[in-house]
Amino acid sequence: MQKVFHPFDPFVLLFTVGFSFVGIFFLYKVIRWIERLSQGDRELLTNNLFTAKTWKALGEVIRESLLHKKIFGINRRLGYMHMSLAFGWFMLILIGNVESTYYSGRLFKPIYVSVFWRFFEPGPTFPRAAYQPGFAFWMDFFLLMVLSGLALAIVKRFRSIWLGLKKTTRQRPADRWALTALWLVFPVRLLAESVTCGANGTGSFLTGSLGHLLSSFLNLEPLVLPLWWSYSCVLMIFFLCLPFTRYAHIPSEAVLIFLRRYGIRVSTESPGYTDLSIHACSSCGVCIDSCQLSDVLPGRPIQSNYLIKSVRHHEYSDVQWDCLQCGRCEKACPVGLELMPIRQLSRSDMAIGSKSTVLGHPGLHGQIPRVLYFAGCMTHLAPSVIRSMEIIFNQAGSTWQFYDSDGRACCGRPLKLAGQTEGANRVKEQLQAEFLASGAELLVTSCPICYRMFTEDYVLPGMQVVHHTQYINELLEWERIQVIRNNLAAAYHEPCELGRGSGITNEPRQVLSRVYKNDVTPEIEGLCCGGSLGAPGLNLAARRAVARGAYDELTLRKPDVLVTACPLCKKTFSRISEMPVLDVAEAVATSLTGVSAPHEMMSLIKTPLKQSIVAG
Amino acid sequence: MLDTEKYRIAVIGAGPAGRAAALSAATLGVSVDWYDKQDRAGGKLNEYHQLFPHRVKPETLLSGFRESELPAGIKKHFGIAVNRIETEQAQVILLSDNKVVGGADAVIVATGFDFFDARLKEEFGYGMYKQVITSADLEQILKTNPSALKKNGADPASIAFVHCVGSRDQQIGIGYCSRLCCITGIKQAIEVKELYPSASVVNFYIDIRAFGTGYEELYREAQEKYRIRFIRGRVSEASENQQYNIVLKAEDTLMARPLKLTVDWLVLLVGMVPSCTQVELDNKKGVDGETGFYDLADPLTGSRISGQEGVFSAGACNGPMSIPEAIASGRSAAMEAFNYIHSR
Amino acid sequence: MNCGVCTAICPAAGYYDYDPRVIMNLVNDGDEESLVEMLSSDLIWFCGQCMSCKPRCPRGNVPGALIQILRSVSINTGLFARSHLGRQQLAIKRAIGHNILETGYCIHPTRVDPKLHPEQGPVWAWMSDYADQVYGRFDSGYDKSGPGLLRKISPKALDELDRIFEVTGCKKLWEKIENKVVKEEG
Amino acid sequence: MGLKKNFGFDIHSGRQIDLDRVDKALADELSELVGAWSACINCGSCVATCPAAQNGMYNFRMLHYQIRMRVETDYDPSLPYIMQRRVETDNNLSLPYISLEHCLLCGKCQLVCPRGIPTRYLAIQIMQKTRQHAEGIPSV
Amino acid sequence: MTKYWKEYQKEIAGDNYFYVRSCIRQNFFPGAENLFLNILRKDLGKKVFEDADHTTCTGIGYHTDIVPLETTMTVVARQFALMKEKGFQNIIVSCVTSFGLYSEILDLWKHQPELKKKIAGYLMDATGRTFDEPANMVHASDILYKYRHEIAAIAKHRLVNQRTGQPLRIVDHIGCHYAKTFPERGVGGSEFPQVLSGLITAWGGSTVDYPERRHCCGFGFRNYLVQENRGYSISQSKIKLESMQPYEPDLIVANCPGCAMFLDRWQYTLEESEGSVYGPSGLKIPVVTHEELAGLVLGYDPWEIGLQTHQVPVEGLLDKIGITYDAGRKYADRNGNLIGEPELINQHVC
Repeated sequence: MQKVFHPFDPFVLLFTVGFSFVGIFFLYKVIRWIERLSQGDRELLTNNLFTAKTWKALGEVIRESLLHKKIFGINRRLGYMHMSLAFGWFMLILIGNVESTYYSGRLFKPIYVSVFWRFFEPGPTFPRAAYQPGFAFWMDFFLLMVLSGLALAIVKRFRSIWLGLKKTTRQRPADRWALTALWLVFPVRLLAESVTCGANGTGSFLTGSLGHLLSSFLNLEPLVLPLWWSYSCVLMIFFLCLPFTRYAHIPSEAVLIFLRRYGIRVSTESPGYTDLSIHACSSCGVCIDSCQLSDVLPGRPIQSNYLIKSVRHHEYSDVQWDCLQCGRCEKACPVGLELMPIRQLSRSDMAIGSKSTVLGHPGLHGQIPRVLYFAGCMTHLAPSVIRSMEIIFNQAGSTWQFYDSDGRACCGRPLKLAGQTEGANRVKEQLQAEFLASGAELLVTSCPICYRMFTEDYVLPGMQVVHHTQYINELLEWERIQVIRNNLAAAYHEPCELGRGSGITNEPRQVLSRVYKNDVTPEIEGLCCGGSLGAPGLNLAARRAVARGAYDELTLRKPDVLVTACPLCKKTFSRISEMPVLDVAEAVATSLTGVSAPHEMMSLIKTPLKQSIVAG
Repeated sequence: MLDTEKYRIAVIGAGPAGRAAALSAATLGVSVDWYDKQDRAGGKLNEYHQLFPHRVKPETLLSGFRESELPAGIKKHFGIAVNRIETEQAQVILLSDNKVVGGADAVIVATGFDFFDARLKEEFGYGMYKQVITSADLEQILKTNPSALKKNGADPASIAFVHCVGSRDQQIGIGYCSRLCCITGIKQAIEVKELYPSASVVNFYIDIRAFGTGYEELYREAQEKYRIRFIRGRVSEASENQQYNIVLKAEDTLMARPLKLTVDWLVLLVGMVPSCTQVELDNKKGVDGETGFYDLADPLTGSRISGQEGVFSAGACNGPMSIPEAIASGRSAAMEAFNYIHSR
Repeated sequence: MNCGVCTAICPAAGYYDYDPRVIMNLVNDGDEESLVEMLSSDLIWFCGQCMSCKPRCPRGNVPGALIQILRSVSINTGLFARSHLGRQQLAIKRAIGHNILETGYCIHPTRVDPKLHPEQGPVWAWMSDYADQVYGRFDSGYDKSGPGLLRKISPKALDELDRIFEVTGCKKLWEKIENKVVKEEG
Repeated sequence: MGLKKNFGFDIHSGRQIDLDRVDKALADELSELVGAWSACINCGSCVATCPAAQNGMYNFRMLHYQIRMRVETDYDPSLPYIMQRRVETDNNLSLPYISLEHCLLCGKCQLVCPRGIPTRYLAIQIMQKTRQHAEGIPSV
Repeated sequence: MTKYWKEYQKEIAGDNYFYVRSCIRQNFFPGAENLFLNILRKDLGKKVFEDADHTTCTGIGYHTDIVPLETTMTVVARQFALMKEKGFQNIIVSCVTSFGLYSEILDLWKHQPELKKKIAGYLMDATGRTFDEPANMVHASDILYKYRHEIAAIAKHRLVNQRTGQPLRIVDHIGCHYAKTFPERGVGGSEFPQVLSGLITAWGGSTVDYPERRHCCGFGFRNYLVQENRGYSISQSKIKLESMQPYEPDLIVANCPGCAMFLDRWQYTLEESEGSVYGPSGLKIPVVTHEELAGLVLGYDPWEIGLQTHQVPVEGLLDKIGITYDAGRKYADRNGNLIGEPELINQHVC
């Protein structure tokens, strides 16, 4: 008996309402985002639209949005959880669609048809029914996959550690609604399908057998419709909540990936992109885990996903001044959000339009130097580092001048980190001009903070900027200076601004390998010393705790000395360290051949500061 | 084995220093005659409310003064004000109003100190204005009836403390620093703030001299926990307005601007001066012309009063001293007196 | 010891941007440069010479007296003419100084012109308009030789005054003030 | 008041601080945020190390002291105090705001403060709050 | 035995005085000094001599830094010389500025005899005179203080408000240079001098102790003499007036001619420039000198002792005390002929 095919049932309306809402909403969103891009960024978009970048982006979308490769990298189970939910669901939709198309023979039909296909077409009443079990199998397979992911998700809520997360994100009310809806979607679908199949004796290993089981003890017919109603209903609820919850990341992330591929970045000029990034946060909680403050200040919502929530819902709080801006979360973020810039932007809401200027006059004199040395303001609080650099410069016989010998200059990054972009720029303009005027070819700085500012924000044509670790490393390679290797074991503390921030990771350790017999640096992502300028709000105790935590990690393998490359890190650790804390420059200056560092410096460097305080 | 029973040491004064001296001497096996002008021991301890910096009750110290706890070797002669000491053939003779009241091989004077008479700094109006009191008065109030600080039923709104009243002041011929007023002011400020949290409490200081263990910590607590304000500048003039509040004039030297402040109470942190019942000696040598405190033959190590045989002194009659310092000096005086007798 | 009692009750400190304690510091520091700077500035001319600071200073110093010394140094070195308030010395000298030598009084009814002293009020205007009657009412000896109210100081006495100003060097000082200021003002 | 006669000089209240009437709002608010600041002992370490203070344009100790003592800072704390003069502040911003514009927020002061006061945060908060007060924004 | 300044009594000679006048007092309170002499001579029967040849002490010149100390010293030495020549040893100084200056000079001579020699030299050069230091040097108000009870005994009026029967509330203002420079030269020292409050209480009045009691009137020498500086001067008086206002004083008494003049004149100026009027019920506060106060209680005619030369009208006060006066003779000359009247100041409504 041939049945005329016009599938419809009132319950599909619920789903259709929800779905079309999401559709329209995000259409509007995407338009707004693109509107609120800077001119330049919009050009980037149009120019790159029809290039390989688009394909690469597509690939990334599949890799990250569906398969969540990055999260796999962090933790298998967590990765699988995200993958199964995203990819599984995607496949269900895909296959559902193919199946419906295949049987209905129509390419264009209402979306609900494919979503509720099993309802409209429970049994093999069509020709080529032979393939039906195949579809049924794959549908069941992916449904099972999703359900397994769901199971993990539920576990995560209650025992997050099992998925490798120490903490899990706290929820907002809207999130709870969406979450519950999402959790219900698949079990309900399972029931609906099983009951339908059971009633018709169809279905595959999951739905089929469950349906068969159920039919064995109750009459399924009357249950069919109600279950499909409820399935459609939960779908609607989920869709309606979606735009206002973290689940907005599902569509947003994809868009973000494309724009990012086109080279668009977070900036004051493109609020659209920032807003997009904020929507693209799935608040998976990875940032909470990577944050050193999670243990130090438990329960204080400092971490990035809380910041993003507060920005997104315009709930500014002083809490966010506590963030160290060490960048660990940024590095770990599976969505690859630019968390540091976002935070600085959020701070700039309170910017006071600083009129800061660098005071005093550059320590320039006489002939044009080849090398210009910029110690940085913090380095002036660790004079032995400056002393060391002087020794090294002279030993290397380079023509150099000490730019901020009067200790008045500032690079401007502290202002930037506090959101005072305007003031930071003013300082930048000033120094930039003076640097170029000096006519030097090389700008060496001892401070990673300055280094990052110089490299990221300054425009210094014809002038190469290096951190003193790089400079020393080259001197050693060209044998402009030589060192005697001692037989101590050293652990290297990587300053955030230098390592994560500026990608200078090898040079310091190469230098150390020449100075120390063995390198016992633990193989972990660089930790923050707690002294960071990023966190004005953080109190002394918390800073100490961070430092203590990092220090314990760093000294796991029992080094004799702790070496770093940032005056701030050096100061912070010196206060708690049981062992000497040196800057790379000090380590080198005290091991040079052909010149012996002043005695008082040697002694300072050999004994930990704490002891010398006690002694003195 | 020397028979120390026959050694006789007189101790004048039953404050912390005198007590320490008497007990130590007794422990050395010497027989002690213990004098005090009051008929009870403890001296000024009896008038204090809390002792800085740990803010313990003086009773904790006073308990040691009880009859029962005194060793056998000590004989009490309380209620006798010894006010002159003469030395004849290596024997000291104690007189009260030119009447001999006893004698000994050596005497330890521990007559303590008096509080500076704040009326001498009349620009503060002490004795004229009801709302101007001294730290000694405040200690009494806190001990006996703190609600006396209320002004017609209401909690006091503001209290100011002035440091260095009767210290470091050429105008009244007192050049020295009494050292302990700073910490007293800090302690009392905290106590007042605890009693009346709504009151604004201000300390006018010139230099904060928190020299003792735990003093600086208390200072910081006062600033940070109790939000007591410290203004660097000495009150120059206090006068009364119609509501019987005290109007203060001072300079905030850190801002280099004169300031005016009206307060409910003005507390003068009075310094320490030699006791009026100070014992008179054979010759003037024993007393420092400048300060009026006893003059020690060897101020660095010793406690023998210069110019007279067998006379030693302990505690605040040698100069401003905290209780622990006084106790220590009492002990060392006993030891030194003992050696003196023994080596004769 | 920088306790600030002087500034606290100093009328000038309350009115001008002036702080006697700080002046004491500057002098104690004895830094040539800042001393010269101070002597050439208005800073030392604010004090009203009420001496309220004297009975208070716990170190027995007298900022007010120090100011007098600074002022005379400033005048003797000619630095006074560099500051606006310093230059006022000329006007004062011409007024008070000349009063003294010409009348034998620091001030005299005939020399307090109501037009220049509006703040003296109408009664004063009346008094100077009818000086003879008003002053005469209280003492017939007014402006006459012999003792009494605003008697005419005898030429002999005035001459003695003049001699005193001569021998004690006051006249020289006045010349200095005249010349210096006139020169300063071009 | 009727017509006023001009006598050729001005009568003014002068620069005496009247602690009986000072604006407490800002100080109280900041005390809530950065309680530790009341532990300041005016040692001046912060200014000694401050790059911005080097040319005397800016004195953080004086500045936050003035706010803490609840004195309307109509004096320029950056000027050496013997030559302090009243300062006209534009767009009714109070003085700390104006002079804080010299702050580089480098945080050196925080490293040298013997009382461990979070000076850098304090600076930021003063900037914010004075701004808010100037603009009459009710504080959060 | 500890002594308190408040109870301090200085030594005041009993008779045979040499009197030196005050520039300011003669100018602004022309009746006062003759009144003082009359009280001494007639009422108290003392011997007072006034030398026609004595001059100003140059104090104002000294404090405005146009007359060096040595010049001033020599001028003062000349006064002492006159005193010596007339055979007197006790000097009464009318002016508080002079009094402070005399005290300072005597103190300096005490500590630096060579300075005194030098001055003697100057005086000899200039005038050929020699001098001795006075045995006793007091301010005119000290004399009245010494004889306050005697005066009270023969007084015709008491400082009591006849209508209410209450003692008059009287503000005493002591010239800064009376005791602030040398507390031991003032009755009761520098903080709470008794010299005027003694008179007030002895004659039935009550003194007002108000916050700014010890504040300077604001003369400030150069700060008044130069017109543009006068803001300083008036602002100080204003501080005092503001501070005493709540006590509604009936009267201000000052022993320093300058203070009396300023507290009197500035009330006018403040009203004219700011519209602020002090004193109970918006009538200004009369200001009198110690001599005038004595004169009033002794029943002298207010116009004969010069109360009409005050800017602040005194009639209200006279009524309170119950002193009768002939309004018609206020602006008359010594023969009773009327002369012009001062213009009335335009009354502001406040």
